[in-house]
Amino acid sequence: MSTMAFLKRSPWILHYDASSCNGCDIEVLACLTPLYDVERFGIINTGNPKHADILMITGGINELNRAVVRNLYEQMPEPKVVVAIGICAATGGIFRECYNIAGGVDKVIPVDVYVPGCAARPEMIIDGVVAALSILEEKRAKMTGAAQIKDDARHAAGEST
Amino acid sequence: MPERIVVPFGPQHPVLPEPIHLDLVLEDETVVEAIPSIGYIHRGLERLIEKREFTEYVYVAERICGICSFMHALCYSQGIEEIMKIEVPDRARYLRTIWSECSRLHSHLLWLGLFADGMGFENLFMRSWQLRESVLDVLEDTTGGRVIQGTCKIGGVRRDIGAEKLAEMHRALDPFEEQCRNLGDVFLNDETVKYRLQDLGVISKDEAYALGAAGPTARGSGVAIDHRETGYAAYGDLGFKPVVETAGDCYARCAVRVKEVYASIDLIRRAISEMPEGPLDVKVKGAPDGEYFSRVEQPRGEVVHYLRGNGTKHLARARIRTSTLANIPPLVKMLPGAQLADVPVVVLSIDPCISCTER
Amino acid sequence: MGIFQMTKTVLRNLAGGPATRQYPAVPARTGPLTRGHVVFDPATCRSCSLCSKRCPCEAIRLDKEAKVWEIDRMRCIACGDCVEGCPFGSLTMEPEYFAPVVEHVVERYTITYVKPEKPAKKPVDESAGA
Amino acid sequence: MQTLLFLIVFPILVACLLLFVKRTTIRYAVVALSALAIGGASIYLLMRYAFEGAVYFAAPSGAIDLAMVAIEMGLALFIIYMGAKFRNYLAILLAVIQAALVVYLEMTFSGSLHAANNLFIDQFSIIMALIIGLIGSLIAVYAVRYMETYHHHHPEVRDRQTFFFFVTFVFLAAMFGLVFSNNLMWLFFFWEITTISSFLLIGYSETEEATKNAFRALVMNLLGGVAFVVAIVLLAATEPTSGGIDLARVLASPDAAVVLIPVVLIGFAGITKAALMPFSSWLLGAMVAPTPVSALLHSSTMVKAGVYILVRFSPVFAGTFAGFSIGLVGGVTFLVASAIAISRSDAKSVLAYSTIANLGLIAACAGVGTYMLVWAAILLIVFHAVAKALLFLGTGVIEQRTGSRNIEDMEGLIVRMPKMAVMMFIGIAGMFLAPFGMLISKWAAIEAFVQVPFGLIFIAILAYGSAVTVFFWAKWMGKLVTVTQNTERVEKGFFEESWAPLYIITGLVIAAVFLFPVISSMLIEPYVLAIYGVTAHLADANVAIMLLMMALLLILPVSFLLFKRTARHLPAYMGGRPATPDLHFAGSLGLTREAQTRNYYLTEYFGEAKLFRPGAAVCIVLILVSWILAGVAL
Amino acid sequence: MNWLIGAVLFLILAPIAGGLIAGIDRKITARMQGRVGPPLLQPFYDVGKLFEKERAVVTTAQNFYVLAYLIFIALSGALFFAGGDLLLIVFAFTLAHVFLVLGAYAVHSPYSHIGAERELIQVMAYEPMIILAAVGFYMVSGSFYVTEIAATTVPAILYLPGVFLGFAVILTIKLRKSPFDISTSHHAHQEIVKGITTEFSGSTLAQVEIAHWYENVFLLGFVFLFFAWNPVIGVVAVAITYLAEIFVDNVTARARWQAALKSGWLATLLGIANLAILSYMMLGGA
Amino acid sequence: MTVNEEQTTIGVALEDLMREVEGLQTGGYRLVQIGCTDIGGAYEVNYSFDKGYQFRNLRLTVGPETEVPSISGIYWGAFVYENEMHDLFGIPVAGINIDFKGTFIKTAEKYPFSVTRRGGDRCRNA
Ligand code: SF4
Ligand code: SF4
Ligand code: SF4
Ligand code: SF4
Ligand code: SF4
Ligand code: SF4
Ligand code: SF4
Ligand code: SF4
Repeated sequence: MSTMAFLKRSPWILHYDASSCNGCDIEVLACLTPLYDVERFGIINTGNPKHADILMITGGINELNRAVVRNLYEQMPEPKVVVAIGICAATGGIFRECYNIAGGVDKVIPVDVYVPGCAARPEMIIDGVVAALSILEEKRAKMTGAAQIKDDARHAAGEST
Repeated sequence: MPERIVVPFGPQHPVLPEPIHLDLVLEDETVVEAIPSIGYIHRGLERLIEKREFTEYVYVAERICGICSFMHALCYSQGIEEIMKIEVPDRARYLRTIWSECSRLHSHLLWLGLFADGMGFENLFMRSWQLRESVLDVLEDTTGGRVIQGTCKIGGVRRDIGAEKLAEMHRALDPFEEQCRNLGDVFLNDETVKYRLQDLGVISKDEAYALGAAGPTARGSGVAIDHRETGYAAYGDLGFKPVVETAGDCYARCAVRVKEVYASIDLIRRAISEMPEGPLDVKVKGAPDGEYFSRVEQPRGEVVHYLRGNGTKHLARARIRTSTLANIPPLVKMLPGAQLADVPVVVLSIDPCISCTER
Repeated sequence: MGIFQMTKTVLRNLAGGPATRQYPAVPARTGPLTRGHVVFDPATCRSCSLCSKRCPCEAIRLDKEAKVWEIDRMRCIACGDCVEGCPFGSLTMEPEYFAPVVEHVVERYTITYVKPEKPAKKPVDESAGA
Repeated sequence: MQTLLFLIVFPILVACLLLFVKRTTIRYAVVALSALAIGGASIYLLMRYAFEGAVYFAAPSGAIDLAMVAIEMGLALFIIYMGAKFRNYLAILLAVIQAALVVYLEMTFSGSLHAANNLFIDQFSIIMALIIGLIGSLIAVYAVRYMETYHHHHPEVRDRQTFFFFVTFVFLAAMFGLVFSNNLMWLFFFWEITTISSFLLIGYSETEEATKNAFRALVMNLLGGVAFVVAIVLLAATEPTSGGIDLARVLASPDAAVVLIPVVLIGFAGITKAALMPFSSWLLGAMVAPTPVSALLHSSTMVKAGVYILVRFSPVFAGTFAGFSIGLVGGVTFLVASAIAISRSDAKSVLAYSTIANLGLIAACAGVGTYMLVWAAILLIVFHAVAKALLFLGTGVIEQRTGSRNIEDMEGLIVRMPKMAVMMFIGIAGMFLAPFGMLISKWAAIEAFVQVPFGLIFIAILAYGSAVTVFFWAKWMGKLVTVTQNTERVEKGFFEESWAPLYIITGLVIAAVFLFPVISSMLIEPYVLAIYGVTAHLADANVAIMLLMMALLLILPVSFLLFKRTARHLPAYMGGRPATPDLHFAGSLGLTREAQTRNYYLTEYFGEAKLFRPGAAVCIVLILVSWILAGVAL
Repeated sequence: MNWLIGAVLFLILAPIAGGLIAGIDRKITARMQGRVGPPLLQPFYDVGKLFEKERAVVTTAQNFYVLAYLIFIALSGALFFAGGDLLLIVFAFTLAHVFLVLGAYAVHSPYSHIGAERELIQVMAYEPMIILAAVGFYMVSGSFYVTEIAATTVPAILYLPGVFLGFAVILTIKLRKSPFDISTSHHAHQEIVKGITTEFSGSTLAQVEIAHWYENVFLLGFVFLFFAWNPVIGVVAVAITYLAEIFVDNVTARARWQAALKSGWLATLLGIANLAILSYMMLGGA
Repeated sequence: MTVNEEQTTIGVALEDLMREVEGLQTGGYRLVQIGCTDIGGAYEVNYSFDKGYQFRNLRLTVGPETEVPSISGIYWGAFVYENEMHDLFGIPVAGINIDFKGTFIKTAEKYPFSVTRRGGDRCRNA
């Protein structure tokens, strides 16, 4: 059981455009580029849920992407956090009242950090990731803790039989 | 005899930032069938017109898409102005032109970056987006928003650009152009880029026209349609010629955009030097009654806002047909025969903007 | 000859050093017009409700009776329309962004403006959270 | 000598007995017991003669010679009859030419048509005998059950199983005869028997295609046969210097130039029988036959006769340009056939091309013929025989069980037929992975070619060829190991007995790696030493490393236990689209589609249509060149 | 006992060296792109992180193959640094890759399979050149043993410039660098998601990464052999070669598989031409 | 050089639609868009064409259930608009070359723009 917490130093993100207007979307991408360079923090945009630790979603939930968002979330190994980028992802934003928008991302999966803004700006997105890191770390601690408990239980069971 | 491979491509896919899905049928890696399907971003904002007054709807129109948000606001505003017979002040027309072209610049640079990313040329992506940031800085300094400008309104614009700022922008144009030309050289001359782009996804001139292709997709095939030729905003005063390439392949579409970057810089330069003085807007009274198909040349081609007022504060109908929707039929024709590795390149070559396509 | 066209850029990048803006060590770049977040001054608001009417996102709610002015930060698109529309200058657009949060935030203010001849200005009870 | 005679005669007796056995169970008993006897006898042979070097036996001739000629005439008549029946006049023509030549030979050179010793045995023959006796007879055992099911699946095919097993055992007998003969006339006799046997077996199902392919095999082999007789005529005509028809004397002939032409002709016969290009098509066509036939033809008999003869004569080829160009025929065949294998999805077709490729490689070694290369060639023969037999038999089982022998349909075999999949896995690994035999042999070949003048050509061929080989085997392996969901197991219920030969052969593939140093030092090295006076062997350190690798491979699966515990199972990545575990997803146009994973066949580069003709053309030219060079040498 | 020391040192030090090289690589790449880039130790953080993640698999079998991949990559590297037979090392190396490919095949997933096919195409593209390079060393030093090749006093590079160039081409494939990062890529997004590693996560992915470190050190060792007659020049040459690879990575678009295959095979032809001339000279000289 | 844009709208009867469209096609017009408007109980379908920035609009008025023929035989690319027409308005279109069968744009509420759509909540402040 390590206490090293590498997780905080190597958060890999998966970005999904739920139903954003592209505004927040391109700002997420802009984070990768030389001026913001989030790789400074060890962040890599993996594009593959199996490799990701942070799910960044822009845009609200609509009829079709509901299942996609859930699917992507489920494909990510624990521990993982969800960062909702932009007010669309928080509440549906300006499109909140559209017939095809069910609301923010939290309608489908638990959201850990909301980054407000329309569009959210690269700096805010960086702040959002930083906020997510401590939550990620908490979840990891809880996870190893749980595993430890399970392990102990197994040992106890093993000894008693 | 190759076997058929069926691959679900998207909606989530690292190369395509927006959700579009393709059912790819491949033989080895050659595409034999690619049926696209969309709908992941459909919000239904056309009906939001029922809930927003026509003046407020500009904010919605801007958020049809965050990349050419200004163009949507412009197209919408021009449509309403046409219906309401509003004469926009000259300075506003020029400012609109400058912001339009800044949007085109940042959009094309963004696209060039994504395109490079699609080809697996990471450094080129980085470089394109680095240059794009200078445009965004200008946009932020002059409008207050990097990607959503919020300066266009019915009857004019909400903000002015001061003389000092204009002069500063003008000074910055030359070095910026040089950087862009260096970047363009890579896209146009690098052998590995050429190898990836030439003879790929070819659409002939006749085909492009018959399929209703728009924007660089049409112009890359030699079809000279560019709505700026109709002289809306200040384009009529500035003189404008569409950029046209004839090969009809991905390289040609890329070349059109590269050269449009240069052209945009030129337009901004001229707009700044010919900037008239005067008011920024006129007061809007009453409500629109009538209909108009407002058309504007976006980075991706012509967008059509069909607006229909009924004399109340709420329009009866706003229908937005964007360039990407028009470019989907050509895309369907381009894909078969390409390699799997080319799929993102071909898809990106029409510069798909799903957000506005699905509204 | 067309091979390695990118060389120039690479060399320039190596020589020139990174272009990165070292956020957060260096504060975020903003301009005077930058639309960050809306700030409300409860001392001057006269409850005219123009802001709430103009807001395209229904982010502002005003309860004239209870003298409560609320802004839902998770709805505001920072368009600035309310700021432009407020006839009393009670709203300003600050260039700093509203920081990321872990829960929805609705800011609620009690309007302290008092109609009488001499408007007393004292900010009271500012509570965040929902 | 009794053992030798036993191995030749006993299968014939069994064959005759089997003509009268109609019940499968009894047939199984007979075949299994005779297999035991034959296998036992070949192992006895090993123990008896392994340390003795070449031993010659003056077997009785005279009457036997006459009988042989009589049988040959009879066979010629049979071919003429069949040719007339199926209107294949080329076969008739070749049979007539051949018969005429034999008659001419007997009439003109009867004086020089005797060998001091008709039979002999040395380490190389022992190896061949082991292959025939163990692998061949195991295939025969397997065939009993297979053929029963075969007729169950193909009611339209006339049930001629008694005949089938008769021919099979005659075939084995002929193979034994072939590798024990010191008299070239005898050798030729057995050679012809194998031709006819394979003709009969390929045409077993009597369909139009089978008949056509059987005739193609016949014609090509007869062509080789004609060359063989011509060679014998030449040898007989130059008896004093060439050594006549006595194999040992020919090999030791003082006048290499004289024997070169006949040996090149015999080499040509070997090329046809070993199905090198341009004669590969007969072996490919032979796929129409029931799978045990393919297994026989590819692993232990027929084509092995072809390369046997090439390797036998390789001391004559060594250092000659004629030999070098025969080697090149092999090399080109190796490269082209390996490449074509990439584009095939039919398992038997892949196996066939791989056989052709490996025979090509053996021929390349034999043609160039340095001591190291001969050493490598014999290694190749051994390892190829075991692994290929396993693969063919496995493919047969899979086909009978799943109804398809397409590699794509073997996807998920590890779930559906785990035991079979593991055996196939081992078989395939045996074909191209370190530390299995085929790879060791290739490695040896590379080390050997480095030291040959112009060996660089072969190095290049080997480098490209083995890369290509990795591609097509690994992708097949990949299909086997894919863990598919929701597929039922279909392994149970298969005739349990037919697993026995598979288990044994699988064991042999693995054992071959561990026994390889023994095989090499006990059989191959002494043989090479006897002929060349020097011998090759692998460095001890390398042998140790290989054994270590093998041990690692065997231990690794144990690590499986480590993974079982805590892992959470996720569905496969489908672009975010919700999908079922068996990969059905919501596609465009409102259709539900299934994601399909298929191998690549790269037909654009490696298609049969693209490569076969050029390859064949090059080989024809090379064969002609070899004749011309042989002529020039004279 | 020298050989044992070499092997053990490799097994212990190679991951450290490999991780550092990866860190330097990422830093330099970032600088070439005008960025700051990650901390030098980032690769270790990444791998550490991966070990902290939950074990998630599509099928348990995938882990088995990846472990085998790691073991055999380490083994071939260890054999190399123990001074073993180059050909045997090359074959062990191929075996390792086949395991990686099988790991991807084991998962019934379209992207994984496409990655596997592409990896095999890559193997097909580079294998001839590696074999040829080994043969080249034999022709120069008269031995296939790394110990003896390394001990030769002749500068191999002077005899084998074509082979070295050819090897540099396939080195690009092996280091998974653009233009030949077709089966999986360390950066820039790819049409096949992550190709061969799409379905690997957590510690399994970490093992792939560690194997890659081993592999890189081994490959650089291979490069060193060309310059082995002078260790100083050798080390410098290795560094320059690696820098050149990073540079090429940053100035090219990704190629299609056809180009990867053709380049690999053309590189081999270059090597063959080199060896042909060499053997002609040796024949002539003899 | 600035071209003046002109927009003309011509009403067209259902039975003349195909003929008119073919006429425009032979006349060298390109298809710009097809769009619908709910005019209360019926739909207006606008087929918009353009040639040298001269905008021509064929306007078809149909009842809610009337089947409209597809023009995708004449303009191949029309399928995107026609599928949209079906999915958003519920207008049946016959014979589309690539028929998504109602899956082109999937919506939470079926035919969100149809004349029969529920509610008349035109005011958000109700
Ligand atoms: S929050 Fe604003 S910018 Fe972001 S996606 Fe939504 S509308 Fe677009
Ligand atoms: S084309 Fe549409 S989605 Fe794309 S940038 Fe323009 S407005 Fe936005
Ligand atoms: S609910 Fe929203 S839109 Fe309505 S009055 Fe309040 S703030 Fe304005
Ligand atoms: S800034 Fe715009 S969105 Fe925000 S409260 Fe004001 S009007 Fe509403
Ligand atoms: S903030 Fe301004 S606009 Fe809003 S209610 Fe108060 S005074 Fe009126
Ligand atoms: S004003 Fe009232 S009645 Fe009219 S639409 Fe709005 S809510 Fe309905
Ligand atoms: S009356 Fe009309 S304009 Fe006024 S709020 Fe209602 S719908 Fe909007
Ligand atoms: S919100 Fe009030 S003022 Fe506006 S339309 Fe509705 S009822 Fe009228």
